[in-house]
Amino acid sequence: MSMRLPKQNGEWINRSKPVKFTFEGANFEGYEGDTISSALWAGNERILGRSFKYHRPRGVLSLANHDVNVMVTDTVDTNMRGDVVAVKAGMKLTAVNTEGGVRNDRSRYIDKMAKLLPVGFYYKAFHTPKSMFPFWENIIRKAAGLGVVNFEYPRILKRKTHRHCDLLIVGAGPTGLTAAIVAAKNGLEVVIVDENAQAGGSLTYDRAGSPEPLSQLQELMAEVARHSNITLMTGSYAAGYYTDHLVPIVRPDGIVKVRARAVIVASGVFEQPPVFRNNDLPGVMLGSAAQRLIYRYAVKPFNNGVVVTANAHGYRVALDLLQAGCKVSAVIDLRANGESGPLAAEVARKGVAVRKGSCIYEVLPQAGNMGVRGVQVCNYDEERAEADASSIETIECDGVAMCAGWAPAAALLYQAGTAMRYDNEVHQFVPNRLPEGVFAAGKVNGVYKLEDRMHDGARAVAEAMRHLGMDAPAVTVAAHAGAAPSHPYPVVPHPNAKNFVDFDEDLQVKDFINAAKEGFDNIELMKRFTTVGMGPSQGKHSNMNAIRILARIRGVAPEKIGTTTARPFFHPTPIGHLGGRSFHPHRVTAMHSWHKAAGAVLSEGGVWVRPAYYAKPGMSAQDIVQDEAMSVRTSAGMIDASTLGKIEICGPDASHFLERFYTGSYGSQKVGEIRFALLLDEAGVVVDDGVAARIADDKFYVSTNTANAAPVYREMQRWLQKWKLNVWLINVTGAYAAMNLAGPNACKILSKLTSDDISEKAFPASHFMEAKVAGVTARILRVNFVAEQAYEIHVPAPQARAVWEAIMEAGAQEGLRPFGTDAQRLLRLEMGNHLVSHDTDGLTNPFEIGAEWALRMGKPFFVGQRSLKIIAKRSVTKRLVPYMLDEGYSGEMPQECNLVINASGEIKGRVTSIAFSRSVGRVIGFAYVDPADVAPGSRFQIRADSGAMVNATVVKTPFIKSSNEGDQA
Amino acid sequence: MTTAPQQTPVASAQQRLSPKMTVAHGMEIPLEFSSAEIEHKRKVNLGVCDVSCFPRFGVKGRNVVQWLQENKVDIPEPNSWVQQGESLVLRLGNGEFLVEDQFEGKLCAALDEAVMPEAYGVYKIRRNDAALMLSGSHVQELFSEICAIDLRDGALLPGKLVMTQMAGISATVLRQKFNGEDVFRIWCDGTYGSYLWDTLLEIAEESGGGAVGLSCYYKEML
Amino acid sequence: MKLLKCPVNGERPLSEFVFGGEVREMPDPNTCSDQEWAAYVHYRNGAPGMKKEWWYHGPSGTWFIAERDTMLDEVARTYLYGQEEKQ
Amino acid sequence: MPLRLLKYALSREHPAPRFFRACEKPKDSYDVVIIGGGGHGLAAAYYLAKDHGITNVAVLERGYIGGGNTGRNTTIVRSNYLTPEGVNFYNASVKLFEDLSQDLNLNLFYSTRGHFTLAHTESAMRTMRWRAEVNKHVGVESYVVGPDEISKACPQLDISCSGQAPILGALYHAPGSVARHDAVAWGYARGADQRGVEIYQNTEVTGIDVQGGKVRGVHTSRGYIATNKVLSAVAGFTPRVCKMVDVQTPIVIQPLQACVSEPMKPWLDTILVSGSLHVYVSQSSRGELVMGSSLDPYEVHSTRSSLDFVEGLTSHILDMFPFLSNVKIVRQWAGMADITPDFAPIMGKTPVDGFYLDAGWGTWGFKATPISGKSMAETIAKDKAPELIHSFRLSRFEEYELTGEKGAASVGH
Repeated sequence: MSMRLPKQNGEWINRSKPVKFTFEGANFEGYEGDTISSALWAGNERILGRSFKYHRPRGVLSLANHDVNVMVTDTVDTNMRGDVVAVKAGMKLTAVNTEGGVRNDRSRYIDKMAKLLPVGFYYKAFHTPKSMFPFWENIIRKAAGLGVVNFEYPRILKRKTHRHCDLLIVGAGPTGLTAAIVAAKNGLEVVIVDENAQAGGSLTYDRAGSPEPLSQLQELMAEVARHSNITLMTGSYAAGYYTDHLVPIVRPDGIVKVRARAVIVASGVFEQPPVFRNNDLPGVMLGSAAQRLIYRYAVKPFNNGVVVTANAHGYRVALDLLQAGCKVSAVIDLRANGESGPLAAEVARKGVAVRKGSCIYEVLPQAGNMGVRGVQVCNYDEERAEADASSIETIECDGVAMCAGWAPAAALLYQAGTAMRYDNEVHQFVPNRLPEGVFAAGKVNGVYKLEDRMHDGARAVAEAMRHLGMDAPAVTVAAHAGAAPSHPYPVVPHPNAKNFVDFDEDLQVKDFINAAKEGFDNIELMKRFTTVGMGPSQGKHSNMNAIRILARIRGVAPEKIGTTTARPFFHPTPIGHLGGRSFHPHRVTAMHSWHKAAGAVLSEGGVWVRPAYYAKPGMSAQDIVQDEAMSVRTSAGMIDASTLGKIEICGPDASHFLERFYTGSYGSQKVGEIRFALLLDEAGVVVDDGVAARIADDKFYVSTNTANAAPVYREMQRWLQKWKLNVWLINVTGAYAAMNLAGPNACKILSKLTSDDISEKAFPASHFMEAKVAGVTARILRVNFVAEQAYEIHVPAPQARAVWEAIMEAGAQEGLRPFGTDAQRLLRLEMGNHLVSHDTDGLTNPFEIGAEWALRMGKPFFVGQRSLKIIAKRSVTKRLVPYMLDEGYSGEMPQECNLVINASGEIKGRVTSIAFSRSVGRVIGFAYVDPADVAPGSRFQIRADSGAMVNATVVKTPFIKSSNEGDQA
Repeated sequence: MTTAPQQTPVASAQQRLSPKMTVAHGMEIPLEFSSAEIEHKRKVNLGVCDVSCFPRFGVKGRNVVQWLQENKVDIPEPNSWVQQGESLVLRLGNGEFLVEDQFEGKLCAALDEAVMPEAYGVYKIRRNDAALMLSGSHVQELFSEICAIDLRDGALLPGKLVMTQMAGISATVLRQKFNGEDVFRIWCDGTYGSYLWDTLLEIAEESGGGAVGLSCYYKEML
Repeated sequence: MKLLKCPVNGERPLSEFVFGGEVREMPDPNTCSDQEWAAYVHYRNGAPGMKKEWWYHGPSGTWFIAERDTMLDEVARTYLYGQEEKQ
Repeated sequence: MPLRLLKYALSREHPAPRFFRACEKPKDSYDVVIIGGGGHGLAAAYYLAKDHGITNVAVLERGYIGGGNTGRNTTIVRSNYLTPEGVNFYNASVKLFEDLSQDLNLNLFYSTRGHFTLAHTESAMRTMRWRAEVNKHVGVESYVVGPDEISKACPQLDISCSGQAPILGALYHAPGSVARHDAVAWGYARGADQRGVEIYQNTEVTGIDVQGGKVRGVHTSRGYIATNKVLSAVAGFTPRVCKMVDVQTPIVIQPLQACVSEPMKPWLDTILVSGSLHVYVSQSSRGELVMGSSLDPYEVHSTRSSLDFVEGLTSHILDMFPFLSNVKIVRQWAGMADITPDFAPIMGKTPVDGFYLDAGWGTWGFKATPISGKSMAETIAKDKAPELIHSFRLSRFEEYELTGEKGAASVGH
């Protein structure tokens, strides 16, 4: 039997577009515009899902994105929320978290064992004997969780965009729409969002059987359409509030990050379920859910229902049910005095029996809890929250609409830092102190009457305008009059429980009482112990009742209990939306396409992508690296060194600046000379090294390690401000490309391309010159980092590739080949040069790496100097030494970071660099060792991965035979 | 001796598109990526054009304003720009300037040759900008995805420039009138050029835009 | 994301900035004791309050000072180093 | 079903007593006052009573117990640190954790799942080996594994990380575990309470009375309490408490954020951490993915959430697990972390006699809860810090003897 109603004015479904789909193997037909739940309900399917803990059948509860017991999978996607996800043709749906289907779920036995599973039961058992815990844990893990993740699900790219506006309005109900219109008339640029597929809020469903709300909505929408400065986004929810009015709006196709100058939260309220036995059966739903079914989807909630209420809304719902052709067997009003006024009169006129001072004692289930067969109604003592079981009367029905009150949808307000207070006039938390630029209006602000809500929207706009520095008249809104829209304690005790407070987590009233008994009588502790509000609906229908129950247990006002913290997100938000299109910035050098064409295998160094080595068919990476290095030793090789940081220090105080910044001496440096530049932090830790070339009296050209260009430049800028020197810093890291031509034939090759004399004699090591290379003005630095004969050629980036190619061509005869960073690491090792952050770590001081020679301790000041004076008084605990393994060593090759272990088995240091050098014919490296073992010839032991001890001998650097000088000191 | 033209910083990213190249201001630069018709369509939606070939001159220092004035350069307010003849003069923050000659501009060459007396304490800044030109109906959509700040007309005012982050890297942006239409100019460090180019194209292509060559904007000049 | 106002470039999202720590007076390295120096290097004024901090606007390379309440994460004012009085 | 649960089904009245008494009015004096009712403070109280027979102890908690970082962390327990001192210390904690459910007679869901620290770069691989070698040296089961072994333990992981940061290997740490963090605090609270310790919630310390360099008492929102020994165990609030006694520390406060997905059936059996991607993730017994990232980049004394964090984290999670595109994040939150310059805690005595510090726990405090409690209890009882925590002393900064944990600057959760 179909529950579909004839056309309802304003309905959201498109009857010309039927949609066929299956649920749990059965065929269903809905319409475009239906949600999964509404289409199923229209097809008279009531068992839409099973609850998380007890596996009880569940149906429609809110139809407002917190029916988390109705989660389905279409085999591709999982945990799809039936109450809000649109139904699509061809969907093959099943409920998640069942064993054997939603009707015959084998896990339903758990419901019968509920008594064995008291609140927090998992803390109380399963841990003894200890050996059994993994067994129980496995069972518990499998029982937990909802849907099964589809590992084949594609990574979906969602756009994330920014949007700026004067005013963001969250919620496009009558309050929000009115606010938008008023703001737009005042010239503000407005973005208004609503999570529902269509705007209108309560006007779309809460009608009390009258056509009036729909025409009011149509008027508002027509007015909105007239303003080009209003952007209305429906099907879009505000997921959270972040500092300085940043609100991400989640839409089906992505996220819009709205940065507003002011925000009005007109997000309304969530209807709250009264608590009574079996209030979770399929067919028992919130009054607003019944209204949504009727007016949005033209679906009859049930045929013969009762309304249990504690406010005027229940009477409106009764009228809507009647309008839809439902029989309403009774309106059961918790309040002793019931409702008076026109609504009550209208309900009475329509012949509906009203029972004041009554409650539903329990809902009578159909077999297997599959639905409702009736309700037991009895007298209710509102003050004491007691049901008089002696007065029970049974009413037959197949559905219940619940209308006991509301909780504010105040998550964004909380996140913005709003202090809320409990208002006894409306029995609801309302904003007390709002943060700057954030305003609340409508029901979330405790304003219920329709005209008042619209006024309240206008009032909020006026306040927002004043916040924005505009003039706006004060708008006053009438205080709430009459009965409270929410009942202070809509809870009916029952000895057999199953009176649910939290439908996500299957929590009953007694769970709260027992948690309090165990000492968890503070709302946050109670939340954690019972897990109330921690399910996917995040307490939207449970937190308020939990607060009311705890307040009652402790005998205090709800305000004293406070609320739990509302964290983002307002609704669970997909990872794909949040991750979106991600950006992975990286830098490439001017020679990048040359490298790729030459077969370079690229690696990342900081933000740079650069060649590790150049692949050769049929050769292992290891062999290639040895070959590349060998060519530097025997003839010549060239590496793209563009990734080095390059900074120009200009101005009359340039040398003075360097003297303070680096450890060395630069005042006496002659133009054309290069000096080592060692940088420490204030604690005396080595953070960078490079060279400083004096290219003019008032100009130095300084290099830094690849990864440090930006931070070193930044620190230079900062120190410069403090020191107030006449210095100008220019970061030319990207403007200059660099290539290091190295090897015995380097001079010969380079000479072919320059008319300047670059011979060893005319242009010795540690010198700088400007010369034309292949017709391009180049800065050439003699830096012996990878080889004795090496020319670091810096040229403007746009010309670099041409220069690189010219050199490669010029060197073809000599067998010049490019090398990558892997060979460079080996080459510098052979030269005895350590690498900062490879051979040092975050605590290394210069004494530990034998860099005393680079310190000019006699200078008046340099960064880190004062700390070094303190450190110098202490004994060094480890020192970096160059070492070799024994000749012909063929055992297990130690790895970098293997430990240096002394005879008594203590850790004395570690290997920081190790490699076989074909040039030296030995395995060489750097290691930290006991300071007692640093003399050349000292022996120490390295423990390899397998535990094997490998002998090593301390040696002098450079490892390779030098033609002229000794080590770098 | 090489006579090879200079290379645009975006070259490695453009390679896969096999553009028809030309040499402008000594730099090899894409002239056309596709037919004029297709490029025009792209440009209407969202055209991305590499104009790195324009000559540029950067300078900073103690008396930079005085020096520029003496060399007959109009001085804009901080974070603003002025068009001087066929050249743009950008003032990046307070004390740094970037001059860019458009097709016919000669200012950079003149400044390059101008004397920089030591006493002035002004220093030339070697630059390697990836310089792009964007226009079309979807530009703001693109900006909204790669930039957190408002670059719409009401926020990025004529004559103003903005140094901000785009797709995670530092960039300078301004809006200029060009042949009667609004175009946006973006400058970033050349070593990020290929990355930015690829990122912009990926997004532009989703809205019917794409790479356009120099001829799309500068037909008459070429 | 929080907004921060660079005195040169105006209000920008925090992602454009690098935090440079609290502004701290360096003791005279020539006259201070080892202990005073070690305290300067290692110890921080970690309690919440209104603090003067270094911030760096990356795209423009601008260091400036922000006076920020570290409890509320609210910035009272920003200015270039040494130009406190001009603001 | 275990028989233990039967009594709940059989009795009319809920048969469980309070975990801890509701204390309202503190006594005039205590032997020891502990500031901070998180895991650390409660554990210290528990071991003071249990190991040293000191039961005249008050624990003062500003909010509710376990409400600070104890309830905000991502519950990972491990000992695969870099320095021998670090490994030994955390290993002692792991050992205590392993028997803690039985010791406290509360199921803490201590679940040993194995822990992989993924390396995406050569330098990260080096650090993994370094840690593995030190761990092995001290007898902790950690070793470097290749991509194949990672895939075997977590076949769903995209080893190429969507091509953005291919995984080269990992440090595997067999004892890596997760536990129910709240329960740890509750268990210690119950154990301490049963032994006579008094726990005061909603009780703020407003000042510490120091005379002649010695602690004399504390001023609280419930009045003055005389005592000669005060332990500060207040992650996120250490600088404020230290200011009360004029003790300088290097600690700055930075928020650390985390988030949790909706529940799904179990598929992620191990704990994964990636320093390069700033991600750590495990799946809880409820079926939720619990995820965290690196610290927020500047000092803030509040627990506000940021969108940047969750955007960055999810983007990296997708690099690792592309199929999670439509799995939803339910909730994000933040804690305030005490950050030290060498990524190690500060424990032990201070220049003020009777003022003990258990601080600087950064992002790694939960895993140390049992051993820090035990060590601080001993320090207080004997007025001398045990050797195990010697390298974490406050004076190390003035002595330029920072711990070596700074050597491996990677995410340390």
